Amino acid sequence: MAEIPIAWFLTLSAVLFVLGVAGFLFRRNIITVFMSIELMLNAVNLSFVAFSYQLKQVDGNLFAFFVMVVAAAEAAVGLAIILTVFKNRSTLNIDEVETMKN
Amino acid sequence: MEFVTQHPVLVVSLIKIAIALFVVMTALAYLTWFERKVVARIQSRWGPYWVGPHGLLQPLADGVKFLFKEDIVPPMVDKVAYVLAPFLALAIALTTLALIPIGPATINVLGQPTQLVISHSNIALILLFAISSIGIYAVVLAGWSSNSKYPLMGGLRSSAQMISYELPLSLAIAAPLLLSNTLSLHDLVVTQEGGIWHWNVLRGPFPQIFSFVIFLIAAFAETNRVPFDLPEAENELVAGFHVEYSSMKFASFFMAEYCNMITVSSMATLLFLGGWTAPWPAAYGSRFVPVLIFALAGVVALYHGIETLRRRDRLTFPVFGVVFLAIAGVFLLPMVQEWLLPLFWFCAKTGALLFAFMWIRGTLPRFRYDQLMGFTWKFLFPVAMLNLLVTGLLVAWFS
Amino acid sequence: MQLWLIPLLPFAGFLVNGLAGRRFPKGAVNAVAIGSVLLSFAWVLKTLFTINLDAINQEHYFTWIQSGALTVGCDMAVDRLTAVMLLVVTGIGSLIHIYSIGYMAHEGGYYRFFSFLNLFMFFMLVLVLASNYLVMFVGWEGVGLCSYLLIGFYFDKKFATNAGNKAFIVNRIGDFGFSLAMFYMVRNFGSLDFGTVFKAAPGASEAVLTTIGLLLMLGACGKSAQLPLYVWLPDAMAGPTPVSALIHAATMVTAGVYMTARSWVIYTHAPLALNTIAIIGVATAFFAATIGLAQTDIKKVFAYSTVSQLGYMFLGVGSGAFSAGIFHLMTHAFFKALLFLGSGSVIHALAGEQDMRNMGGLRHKIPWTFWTMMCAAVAISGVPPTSGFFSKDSILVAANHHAPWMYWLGVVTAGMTAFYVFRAMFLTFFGEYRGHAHPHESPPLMTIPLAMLALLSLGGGYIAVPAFLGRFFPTVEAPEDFTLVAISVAFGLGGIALAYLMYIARPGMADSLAGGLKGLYSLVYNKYFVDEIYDAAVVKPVVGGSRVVLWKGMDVGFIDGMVNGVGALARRTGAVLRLLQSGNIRSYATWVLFGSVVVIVALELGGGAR
Amino acid sequence: MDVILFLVFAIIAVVCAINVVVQAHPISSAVSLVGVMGSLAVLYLLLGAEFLAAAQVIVYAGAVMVLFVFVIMLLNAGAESRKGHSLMVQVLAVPLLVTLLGLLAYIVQRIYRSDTTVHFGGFTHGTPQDVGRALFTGYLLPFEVTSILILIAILGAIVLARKEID
Repeated sequence: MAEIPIAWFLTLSAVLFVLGVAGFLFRRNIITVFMSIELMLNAVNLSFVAFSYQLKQVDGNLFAFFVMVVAAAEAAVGLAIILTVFKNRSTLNIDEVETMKN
Repeated sequence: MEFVTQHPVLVVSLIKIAIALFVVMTALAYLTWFERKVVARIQSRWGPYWVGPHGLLQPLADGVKFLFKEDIVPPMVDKVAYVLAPFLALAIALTTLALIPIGPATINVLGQPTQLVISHSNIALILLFAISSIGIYAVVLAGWSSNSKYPLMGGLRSSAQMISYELPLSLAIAAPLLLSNTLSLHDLVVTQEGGIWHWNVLRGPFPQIFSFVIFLIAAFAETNRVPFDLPEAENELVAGFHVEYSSMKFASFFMAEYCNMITVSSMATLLFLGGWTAPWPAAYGSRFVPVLIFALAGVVALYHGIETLRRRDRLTFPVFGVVFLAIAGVFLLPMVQEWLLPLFWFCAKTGALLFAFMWIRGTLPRFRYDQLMGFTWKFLFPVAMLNLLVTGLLVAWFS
Repeated sequence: MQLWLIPLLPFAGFLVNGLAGRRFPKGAVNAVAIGSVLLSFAWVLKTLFTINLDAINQEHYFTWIQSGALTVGCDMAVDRLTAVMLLVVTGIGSLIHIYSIGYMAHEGGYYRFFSFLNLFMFFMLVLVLASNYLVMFVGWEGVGLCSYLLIGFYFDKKFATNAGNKAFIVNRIGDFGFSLAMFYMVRNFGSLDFGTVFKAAPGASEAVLTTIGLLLMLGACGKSAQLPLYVWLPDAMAGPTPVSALIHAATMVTAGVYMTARSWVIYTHAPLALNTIAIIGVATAFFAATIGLAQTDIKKVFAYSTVSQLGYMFLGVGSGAFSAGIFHLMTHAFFKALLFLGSGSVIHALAGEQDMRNMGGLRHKIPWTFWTMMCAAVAISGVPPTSGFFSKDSILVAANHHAPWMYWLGVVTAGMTAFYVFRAMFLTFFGEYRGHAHPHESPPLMTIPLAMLALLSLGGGYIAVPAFLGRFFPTVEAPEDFTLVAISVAFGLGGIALAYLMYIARPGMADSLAGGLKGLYSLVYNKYFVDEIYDAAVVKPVVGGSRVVLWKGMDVGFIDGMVNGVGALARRTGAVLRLLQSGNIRSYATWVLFGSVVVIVALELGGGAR
Repeated sequence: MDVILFLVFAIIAVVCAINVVVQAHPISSAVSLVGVMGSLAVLYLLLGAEFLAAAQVIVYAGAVMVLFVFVIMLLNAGAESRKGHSLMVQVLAVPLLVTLLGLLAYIVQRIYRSDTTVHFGGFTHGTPQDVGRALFTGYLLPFEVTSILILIAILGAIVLARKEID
């Protein structure tokens, strides 16, 4: 049975991460930008799990777990912020949200 | 044939999937019939009657109708999501069934010992959860992609409702898990063997009656059943998220809902009601229960067949009576008892729960939306939390 | 022994009254404040009766500072010197507390007054009980704080707060000396513990001891209002009269004397420092007495009298007669507290009037006050056999032994003391009443403490303090010379007679004398313009210097210039960098990405990860 | 088998990720992101992280992304507007991204060239039991801190979302 080098997983992780960064840079919708962040976090999680496999230790899994939990918390607060921004400025375009005060 | 011998596991799995799909699809179809009958009886009606004996062919007719109706795709919808949604709904609903074991026996198929479950997993319960949590996307996507206000409202409501009710649901599940100490559905049942007092719903040190009730309530909400059918409230949102759907797509949503009902009923059975175990040991005669039931049913059918209220029943009742008696006979055969009896008990318990679904649909009115959300956050969630806490303390105390 | 109970009882009173007193009725405030002080007094008595004063009665509570070789513990100890001080502080403190109930009955901030008073008792007792210099310093600073708080008790009056500030600031100069002395001690003896320091002191070089002695003396001058730092004490009369009696006559101001006596081991090995103390003492005594001659405010008279008497104590201590100094400290506490309380009673009777020119003829209207004050006046004038006679004469005898000119100056001062005290008495109680108020005798709560203090003033001389302390201090071998005693008594009686002559027998004489010696009189009346001189010599230059050099030059010119320059620089840089600060998140993110890439590249070039 | 599994889901993940970036409508992006997460969950299973795979689906796909979709629907956000631009992004972004990807790939290849290979079942300590044990022994403090973090996040979200804007 053919086996996959661990490097493939890491490369996949890198690709996903860079795609996340690209999303962050090129998208203007705050929600999409936020989702790009989630994508980056996921990419990093994949690396953690791959390392966990490579080192045969459960710690990597736990790191990924904590990242997940923090991401959940972040999503709650982030989306609340987005709601507030939208209420205040009626726009979701981050290029239009350039100043701290209106 | 070469393929079969080379990949026996794959082939056996495919066979199991095929059988399960067939059985479940049929069951789904007849569940609609069953529901209509039950609700009709509650409302002093007869229900479907004309297509086939006692309307038994009604589901078939419905299916044919759905298949051949024009498949309308409204012009302003988001096509991909619109098509994806019903597909997703049904696919996910059916996928969950793959994890549900229906009996303890291991049978040989093509020389391959296999269990009565499509996919056996040690973390089946979590996976079940994971898969079913995806199901919400079907509703949301359907609501959003229809590009219409009622579906959107339905989608919004249902996403909020399903996220909210998932909390008490998972908390309610966690409590019996503390008693059984496993995540495998199969082992879960094994720990409950030995009669009704070993079922999690009644088992010491802390009977999980509260969890069971909470689970059922949350399950009603998760499957969007009355009295929590806000997302599809017929008289407010027309039909909620699937207003704009027709023909087979609509049927998919419909089937997915019934499939979910089956899933949660089986989950409740496995988690709380001892799965396929008999209420009391076979040594005390529990193995004759199905025989007795079916025999009784057969006798009753035959008795009614002698003098029927309506003419057409004069033929059908005796036929049913004979069939029931035959089934009773089958249950007496020792070689099939080993796997047929657990199957009977499993189906009986699940069926009872499904009946409860319909029963409640026939009796309770719908909640208001704020009541719905308030109920889970202010009552169900704290109670489930408290229950989990007490269970955990007692388990730690007695172990 | 439980020595900690002695200071902590008043502290508990302070906490209760300070935190909750606002809601208490006056009775409860009284009960807490006076009860705690009386209990403390009782505990002092019990302690003194049960312990052997010649043994080392030290108690260690906890290690306060542990730094390298230096260890400072929170220690307390009782010896003979402490015993005298404890009795004076708690005894007179109790009487004045009781007196305060009557005096403060109609004042605002009642609970505040008593909580401060209790706090003062706490710190004073810590000061007295301390067994090392640092704990003593805690008490020292604490009483300073309470003095400040109580001088400024009527904080809605500008002069009161100013007086408080003045006392605080002038005291800081003294404390500066005290601190330096402590640093020097740590450096030379490696400890601040009395026992350790005094054991090591005889072996140290005289220069070191003289330095320490002079620095400690600076502290003592500040606290005990000696020349040239006495200026705060007369102003401190802005506080309520019981405060003047307790803090600024009987206890706190004598802390300097106590500290000097406590450090007698150092001083006996530093004759230069001791001599300086004697000179400062006698100079202060004389100088303050001359000012006292011409004051018209009754409390000011007694304030300068206090300064003068403190000078006596310094003279005693400086002459090497430590026990005489402490003896005078005690008797002075009796009669000066009595004088202040009596004047308080007068002021109370006249509804706040303090100017003696508006008094007169009060001896029939407030007889209790008159007779008790008369006892104190007799005592302070050194008329035998009152307490003042014994203590003052033992100082004068020692001074004669030390340096005869000091004796003569002291004797002249004694004459002046008798004169100005009786001048005050005559102006207040004799002749015709010149004011407009309706004098009335004070309540018993005030007169009973007065009476008790009067008894002590008269008979206090028979308390054998010198003999009691004789086993503690080295005794000065001064020959008992009856002539010297007779001379000083004669001067005292002469002063009284002169006062009688000028204010009773020939009432016009005082004014004509003042007219005749106009320049001298106005010089004395205006306290030699010391405050004005200080203002011109110290305060104005400091303020002006601060204003011109520090403010205009340093602050505005240099620092502001620098800050503004930095600001301008930042602004100009910012103008350029603002192009980066677009507010556009995506462009920021690009910069972050850029930075990450740079870091990764740098890591790779620097040898790579792993 | 494993290779096929990996390739299939890796490709799904990458395609979905590209979709996240290029789709105009946030809902499409969100659904694509769910796809990425689902395929990652399968890859986790392959790597032996059973519990994490399930948690990935439950937490990310089932909760976080539903929240996203919910907000998108709530705000009724349409396709994004093209207003505004950043010179920085236009000029620097693409070269930087390419460099970053190249660097990461290069480093990964350099360090992990001949290292472990992955096959299903090669690591069996990612079960709920193992994770739970590690979580409640060695990582107890972080775990508890996380719970507090979530509590704070909930409060923050409520405060932010409740605030009446005038």
